[in-house]
Amino acid sequence: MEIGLNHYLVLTTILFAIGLVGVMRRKNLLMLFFATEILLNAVNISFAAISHYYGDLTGQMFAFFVIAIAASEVAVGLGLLIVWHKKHNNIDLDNMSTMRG
Amino acid sequence: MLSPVNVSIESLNLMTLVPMLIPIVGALLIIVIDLFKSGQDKSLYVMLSLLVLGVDFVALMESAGIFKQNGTVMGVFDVMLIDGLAILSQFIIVGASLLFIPLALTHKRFHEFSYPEFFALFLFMIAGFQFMVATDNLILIFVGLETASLALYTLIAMHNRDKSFEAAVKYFTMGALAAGFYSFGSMVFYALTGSVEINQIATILSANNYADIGFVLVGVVFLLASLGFKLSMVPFHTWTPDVYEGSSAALAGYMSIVPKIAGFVVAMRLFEFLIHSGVVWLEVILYMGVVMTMTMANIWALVQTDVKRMLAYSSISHAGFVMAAILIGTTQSNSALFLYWILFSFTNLGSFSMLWISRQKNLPAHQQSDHSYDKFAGMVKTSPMAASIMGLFMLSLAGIPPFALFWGKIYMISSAVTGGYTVLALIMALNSAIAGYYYLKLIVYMFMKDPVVQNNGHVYVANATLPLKTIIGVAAMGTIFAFLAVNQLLELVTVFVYNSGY
Amino acid sequence: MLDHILSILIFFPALAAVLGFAVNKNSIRSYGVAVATIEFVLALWLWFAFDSSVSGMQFMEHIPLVKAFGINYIVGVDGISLFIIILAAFFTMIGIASLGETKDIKNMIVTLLFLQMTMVGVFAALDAIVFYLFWELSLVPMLYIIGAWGGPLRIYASVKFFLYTFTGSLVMLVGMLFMAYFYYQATGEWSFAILDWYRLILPETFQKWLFVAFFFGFAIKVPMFPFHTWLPYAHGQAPTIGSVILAAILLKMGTYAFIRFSLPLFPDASVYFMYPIAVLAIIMIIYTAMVAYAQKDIKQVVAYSSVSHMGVIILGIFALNVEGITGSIFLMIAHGVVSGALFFLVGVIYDRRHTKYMSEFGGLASVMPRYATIFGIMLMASVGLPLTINFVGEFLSLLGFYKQSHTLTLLAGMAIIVGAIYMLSAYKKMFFGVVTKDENRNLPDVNKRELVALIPLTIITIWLGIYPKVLLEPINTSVEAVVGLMHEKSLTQEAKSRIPNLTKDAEVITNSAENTVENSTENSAEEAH
Amino acid sequence: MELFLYTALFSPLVGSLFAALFGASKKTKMAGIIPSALLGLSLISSFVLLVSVLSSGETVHVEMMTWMATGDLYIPFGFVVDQVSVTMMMVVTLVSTVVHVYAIGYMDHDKGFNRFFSYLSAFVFSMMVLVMSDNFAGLFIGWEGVGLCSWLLIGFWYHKESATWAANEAFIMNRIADLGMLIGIFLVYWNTGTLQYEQAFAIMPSLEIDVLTWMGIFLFIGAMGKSAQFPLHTWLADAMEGPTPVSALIHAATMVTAGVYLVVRANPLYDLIPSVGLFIASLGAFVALFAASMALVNRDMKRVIAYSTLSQLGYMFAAAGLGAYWVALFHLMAHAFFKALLFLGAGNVMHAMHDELDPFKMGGLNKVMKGTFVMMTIASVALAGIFPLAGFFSKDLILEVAFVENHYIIYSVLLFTAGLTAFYSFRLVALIFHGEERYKLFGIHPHEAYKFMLVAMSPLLLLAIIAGSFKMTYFEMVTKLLPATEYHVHSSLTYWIMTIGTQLFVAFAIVYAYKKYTSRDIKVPDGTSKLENCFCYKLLINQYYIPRFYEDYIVKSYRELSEIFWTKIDQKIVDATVDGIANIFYQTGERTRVMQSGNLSTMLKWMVAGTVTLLSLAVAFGLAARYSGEIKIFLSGLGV
Amino acid sequence: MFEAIAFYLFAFLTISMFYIAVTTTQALYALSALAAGMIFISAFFFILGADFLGAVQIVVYSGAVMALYAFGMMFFDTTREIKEKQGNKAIILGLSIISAILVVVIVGAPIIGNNITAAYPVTEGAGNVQEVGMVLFTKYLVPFEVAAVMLLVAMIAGIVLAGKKMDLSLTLMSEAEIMMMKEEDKKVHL
Repeated sequence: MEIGLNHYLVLTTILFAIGLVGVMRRKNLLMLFFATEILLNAVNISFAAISHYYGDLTGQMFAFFVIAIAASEVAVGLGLLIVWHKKHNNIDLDNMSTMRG
Repeated sequence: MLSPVNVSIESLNLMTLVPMLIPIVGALLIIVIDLFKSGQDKSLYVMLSLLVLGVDFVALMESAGIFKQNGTVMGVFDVMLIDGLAILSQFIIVGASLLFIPLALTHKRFHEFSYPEFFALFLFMIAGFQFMVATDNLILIFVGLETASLALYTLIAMHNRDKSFEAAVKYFTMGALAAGFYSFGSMVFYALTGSVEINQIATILSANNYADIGFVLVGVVFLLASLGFKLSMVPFHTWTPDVYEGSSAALAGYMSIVPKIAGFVVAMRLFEFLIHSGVVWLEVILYMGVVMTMTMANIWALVQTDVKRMLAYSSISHAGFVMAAILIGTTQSNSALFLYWILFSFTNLGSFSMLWISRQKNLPAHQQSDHSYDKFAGMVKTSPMAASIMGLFMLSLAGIPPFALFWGKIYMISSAVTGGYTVLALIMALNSAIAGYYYLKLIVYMFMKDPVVQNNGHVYVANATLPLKTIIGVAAMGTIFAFLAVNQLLELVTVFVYNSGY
Repeated sequence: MLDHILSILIFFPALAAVLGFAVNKNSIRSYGVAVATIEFVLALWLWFAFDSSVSGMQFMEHIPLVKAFGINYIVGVDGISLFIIILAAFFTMIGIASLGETKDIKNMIVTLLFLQMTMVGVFAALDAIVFYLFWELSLVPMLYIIGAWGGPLRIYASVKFFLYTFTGSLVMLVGMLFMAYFYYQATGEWSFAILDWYRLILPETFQKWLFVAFFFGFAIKVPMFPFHTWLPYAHGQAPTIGSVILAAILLKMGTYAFIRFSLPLFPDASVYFMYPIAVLAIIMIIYTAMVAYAQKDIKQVVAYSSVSHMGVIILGIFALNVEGITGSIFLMIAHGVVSGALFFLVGVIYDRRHTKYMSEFGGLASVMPRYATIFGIMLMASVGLPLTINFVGEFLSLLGFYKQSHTLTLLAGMAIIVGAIYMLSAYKKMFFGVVTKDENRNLPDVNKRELVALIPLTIITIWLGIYPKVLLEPINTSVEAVVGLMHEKSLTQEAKSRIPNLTKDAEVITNSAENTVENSTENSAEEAH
Repeated sequence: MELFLYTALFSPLVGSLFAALFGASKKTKMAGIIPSALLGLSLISSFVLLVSVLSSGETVHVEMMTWMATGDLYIPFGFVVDQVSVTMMMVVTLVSTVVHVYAIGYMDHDKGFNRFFSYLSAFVFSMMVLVMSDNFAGLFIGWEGVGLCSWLLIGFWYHKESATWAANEAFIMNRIADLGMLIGIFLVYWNTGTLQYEQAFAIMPSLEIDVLTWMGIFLFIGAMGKSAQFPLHTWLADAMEGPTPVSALIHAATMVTAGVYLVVRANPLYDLIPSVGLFIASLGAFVALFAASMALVNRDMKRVIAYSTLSQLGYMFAAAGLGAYWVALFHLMAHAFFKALLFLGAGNVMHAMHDELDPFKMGGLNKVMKGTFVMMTIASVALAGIFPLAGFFSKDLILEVAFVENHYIIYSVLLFTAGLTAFYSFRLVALIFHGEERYKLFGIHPHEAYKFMLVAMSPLLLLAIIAGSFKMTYFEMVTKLLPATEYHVHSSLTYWIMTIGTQLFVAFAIVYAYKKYTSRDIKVPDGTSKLENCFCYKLLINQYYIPRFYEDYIVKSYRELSEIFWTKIDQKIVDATVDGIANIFYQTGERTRVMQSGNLSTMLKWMVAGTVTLLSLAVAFGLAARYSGEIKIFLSGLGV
Repeated sequence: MFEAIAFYLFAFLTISMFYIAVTTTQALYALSALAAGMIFISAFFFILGADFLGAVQIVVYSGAVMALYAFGMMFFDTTREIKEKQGNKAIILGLSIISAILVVVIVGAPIIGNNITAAYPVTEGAGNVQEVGMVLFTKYLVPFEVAAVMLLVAMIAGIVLAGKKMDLSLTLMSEAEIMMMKEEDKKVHL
């Protein structure tokens, strides 16, 4: 029952897939952002795991920066969300298709 | 126990950071100025940005000089990588920005330019792109990319119209997904090699003789998806037309140049070693991607009714065309990429600027979009000069000699020929023919149709001011007289690319 | 001045066009005529200064353009291109002079002057890229002329014209890039200079592929069957001046390019593809002539007749001997004059009646006798009556091809029959019979302005029909050089036997042919330093 | 002598250009008189040349200037006056001078008077070029030139649909033959390296017989067109739409004989290929009979004469084909005189009858038109070949040739035809000048032509009578150039039997025709009589249905095929393919643009889908790479 | 053994939390599930000896990110059930399952490569935070600073988008209206 790197990789993949499902099925913008957070977090697990198994700190660095990036994305994403909500009073994706073709 | 590290300042090569630091400092300066005295006119910030970018340009020339002497320079714990690609792409980034920023001095008032934050974010974005191209560390690429992207989303949204918010949201969301892909891809490569530096990855992979080809491919797929998003390769391109339509014409033009060249440099660093080490799959996939991107984008551009959307698709197609360089992967093709992009930036910025000066605050009557083809009907009758210049840009985009893009085009196709990609060369040529149709369509509208009633021609220059006209003049001159500069450019580009080992 | 006369010829009209923007609308016609006359006089000067005993390029100029990629601005003329350049200058001159009431006349004249630059440029260019440059650029003014002054379908016609030709020439561009690459492989240097390429002997397979690539570009321009369908639209919709220049000069670019590129670069492939191309040419001749017979619109008749005649030119080129090629070059000029004149004539009647349907006319011979006479002369020239300009070309072309194939020439010779059928029946419909329509009863005969164009053309038609020697001599000298080069370069036995060896009978000529290549490279080398 | 040569050649051209100056203006007598005078000059010059050639036997050969020269090809404008060409020159200038003078009167009331003389003189010039040229290319210039003038003159009354149609028909038919001629010329050039008669003929004996045969055939095809031999004969009858002087000059005396001239000129060639010669002779004999048969029933005066011309051309070809070139040329000459006379006479009748052509509507005109009556009768006698008129000497000679050469079939055909000739000629004379004055039914008041027209015709009359007496002089002259074969029937008994028999046969035919057509009960046929409904009559009156065959199966199908080519192939296939390709792209765009639905969710799905596709490809590739060994084993197990 | 138990436990928990987060129709549920999932992820970090990362994860996500989200949710009516029109579920399901399977297929295979040497090896005896600090401020100094810039950008962006009056369009307002607006601004500040 030794937990190897592959276990973590598989876990990451599953979580990533869940994130993808979220990205695809969510029509509510806020919920959609949740899903993108899941994607990034899923990858972070692997980074930490690889870092652990290789005894190398780079993975942790990467994970650290990914967290930072996720945080910044949230800020910008929320800003956009708020603006949109102020104007349209909803955050439904389906209302967001004035441009097409 | 951790031992203290001794680092000498010289070994850090802090010079490598200077070109990126300049815009950051400039941005901070702008924010500080606003802090002390708000409500300043936009011209102040425009000129400040111009100055900062000018200084940046000089700094780049300095690093170019150093590169010519010493070759590739690593700096700051080998994170920074100043090679020919980095310098060339930074030149394009800063140069295009220099051409872009005066476009803020419009005749009409637009929301975004009332805020100094716009200019600060703009400069931050440039810094982000510069970091992105000046390193082969996947982490720094990621961080630089996100810095630039986040700023760009905001810039788009600041245009403050429904469409621009929609565009920003779309871009942002897809960007977040692409970021997920990027991190996943990096993770796979890290898992494979224990390194996040492209050079290292290449070395280790070839030392292993690509034993884990499956892993490599998974990593490539995710990185390809995320870079494909940035470079708007089919089918990751879907954001492009909407985002271009939603943002102001000037910014759309800018977006068609700068983020892409940054993306190209990263793609070049990432994929070229893979192609050269015989990852056939990637070659096939890139081949398909290039052909799809060129062809499909062209085909979609055919059916557009709005000029800006048409130009959006056209720039997708041009990006696909240039992507071929990475597939071919010879020194000639990589030089062609830069040559093409330099020439393209003049023409494309020019044509978007032409749309920009014809921009009105509200939608024109009876029209669905800002720049529908109908708006340009009979333009030659009312403002012949503007029509001629727009026609010139269209001809250049179509690749009619002797205008700028033609030279890029032949050099690119020639590189396909020399690289042994005959069929690709033919496809590239035929795609130019398809593209001819939609560029021609605008010319047809401008020169051969009768103007809509009550159009006195003012509409085409409604937004024009001297700075804007100057920029268009510069772009037009660059487009017409490109043939005088091609030789120098080509020699320069080839030296830089060749000495960087690409 | 003579050293740069070609550059002057090329860029003078363009400069004049730019300055023309500043000329007042009412004076623009005089300005245009003046500029075009100066250009024509310069072209004549070129002719007088031209040494017709030299087979190589003359008045060469050489300026590096993109040195790193071997692109240079090289221009020069030989007997092959000289007269087409003069013809271009001539047609622009009389075209502008006889321009009728036109809206936006300023734009028209400026466009025509730009067009002239590209036309002269194409025929003077000795660097493939410069050639391509003018070749493509020539599409733009023509697009504008058709699209802005054309008939109801003008946009469709102009776009079709542009895209079709553009597509073909892009394929050709790929071929050129390949050619340059082969040159690079052979010598280690990039070069697009045609004279450099002449020295390159390619393996037969390469020749075939490249021949095909170039063929697409040229064939669409000519236009060869089955790539000809843009032409009727373009002619049908274009204004008179557009049709005239399109037929007289622009179509010749394709056939000229065959002689300049395809034959000397790919002699073996030329021999290999001779029969297929001859078959295409024969289809062009007979099939298009029949289609012309079915037309109801007189302009379409002339348009299809153009295609038919171009078939004979192609056939002459692929005779691969001196007689045939000389004949086809002469026929290019002849066809330029005659079809140009025919389009002028159609324009005359169109200006009066605003219709081109033959059924609208009838009995015009009694109403407009002078018009009928000139039309008749041009008609006879078009069907290739001896002592008119066309006959010389057609005779020599067919004569030349007869050496290659008897049966095919017999079929191609049908040209003189089918040509007579559609032309005569068209003439009959328009000019013979009694006047049935009242509108036609009082049509004015040709006026002075129209005669300005028509009289010189008539004179040329007959003069060169009787005394073609002035043209044939210089053409012959240059063609002999080309044929000699082809024979020398050819690899296969087949090609050696198909392409006559001139050394046997004319030691001197081949020597000078070799000198041409060497001289020109020396020249270029000198100028490069 | 060169001066005379150039005078003879170019004075018609000057005349033509002079008349052309007045082309668009009102009728002026000068436009007729000056060209006629210039033609007279040409006639005199020709005569001087003839005398010179006769006396000294020297030929004049000049090279005016280079026409075409390229590669090995060298074609000058060269002219030669030798025994053959001077004969032709005489015939041409003489007949044309007469016709010109005649036409001044004939065309008196025509609006296109000036134009007419311009065309007519141009024709003479072309004909002179044709006969005087010293090379094939020059011959071809004249060849096409006379074709052009023929087109202009047939279609002279261009407001008439039938005239313009006939003009075009003539031109196009000639063009068909000209193609053969052209090919023949190419053959000559590529095999001999020159187009000069002298050099080319000198080289020919060394060539292979196959090549020579083809040469002969193709050149003869050219001759067939111009001389309206079967199957290209239909244009000649239709060409009668032109003014009658034109018919006399072009379609009887000169142009149509150009084919014979060509064969005579190319005698060194045809001597080498007797098989082709035999074919020519057979065709000639056939055409002689064929045309004569059509002349039997035709109800158009001019057409009857035209068929007669055709028939006589057949005689000439028969002679030429059998190698009796000088005989052919002699008959050509003699025929020119009496046939032109006949036509001009017919012109007078037409004038008198207000352009009525049906001889059944005439009758009894001898009372009003004495002069014309005499002339036409004598011409007809000459045509019939009654001693001692011109026709006897030339035509009988041909019969002798056929007999002597042992081609009895040809001989008998020609003999039979001679009878037919006599019959239809006098059928015509009888119908026009004798019998009931049927024209009165139609209210026509005929009158004799101008005096000077009759005077103008008189030289022809004279020559038609006495031309036979020149036979020996002529023989002496031309045999310097042509093979001097004399044709003598071996026993004089046979000769006399033949000659007298022929004369009797012909005379019988004449008498029969007279008897039949002078009777008082000749009515204007109305299509009810038994004769008119019999098959033979219908066959003949419809010209063996050949024109209709051409119309229905060639002209019509050509027109329909053209229509199909245009509407179906050019528009529906060739052009539609091009547009179709463009449309495919456009439609693909229209169809797939829905991919860009503008919905963010869809866009994200696309991105994921793209990635997944790439992933599956990657997995497939990765698995294939990993298990490549196993796959190979598996595939080899399958026998791949 | 402990490690395995912990791994499977937390794996189960994260998967179920994230699953809830992407499938629930209640915004609050989703938010809570997401927060919980983030915390559980930090557990992995601790298991893997990345203490610093674990701490950051908890601080940033559970603290900052969730606070931000909660802040954002105040704008929206969170009690209302969120109705999402679902398009073609098969596509979504299919794509995600295929991708998961594909990646698992490949990723599940052991990595063969053996040339991996740690560039920045974990030093024995030093705490994770120390090590991280060491690397972060030498090798990754530049990315770190750029990340700072990025956060600054994000901050400015947030302010611009949410704070400034993006609901008013300066583009479309007349000069006078803008002047009035500015006057009002000043009054508020005073």
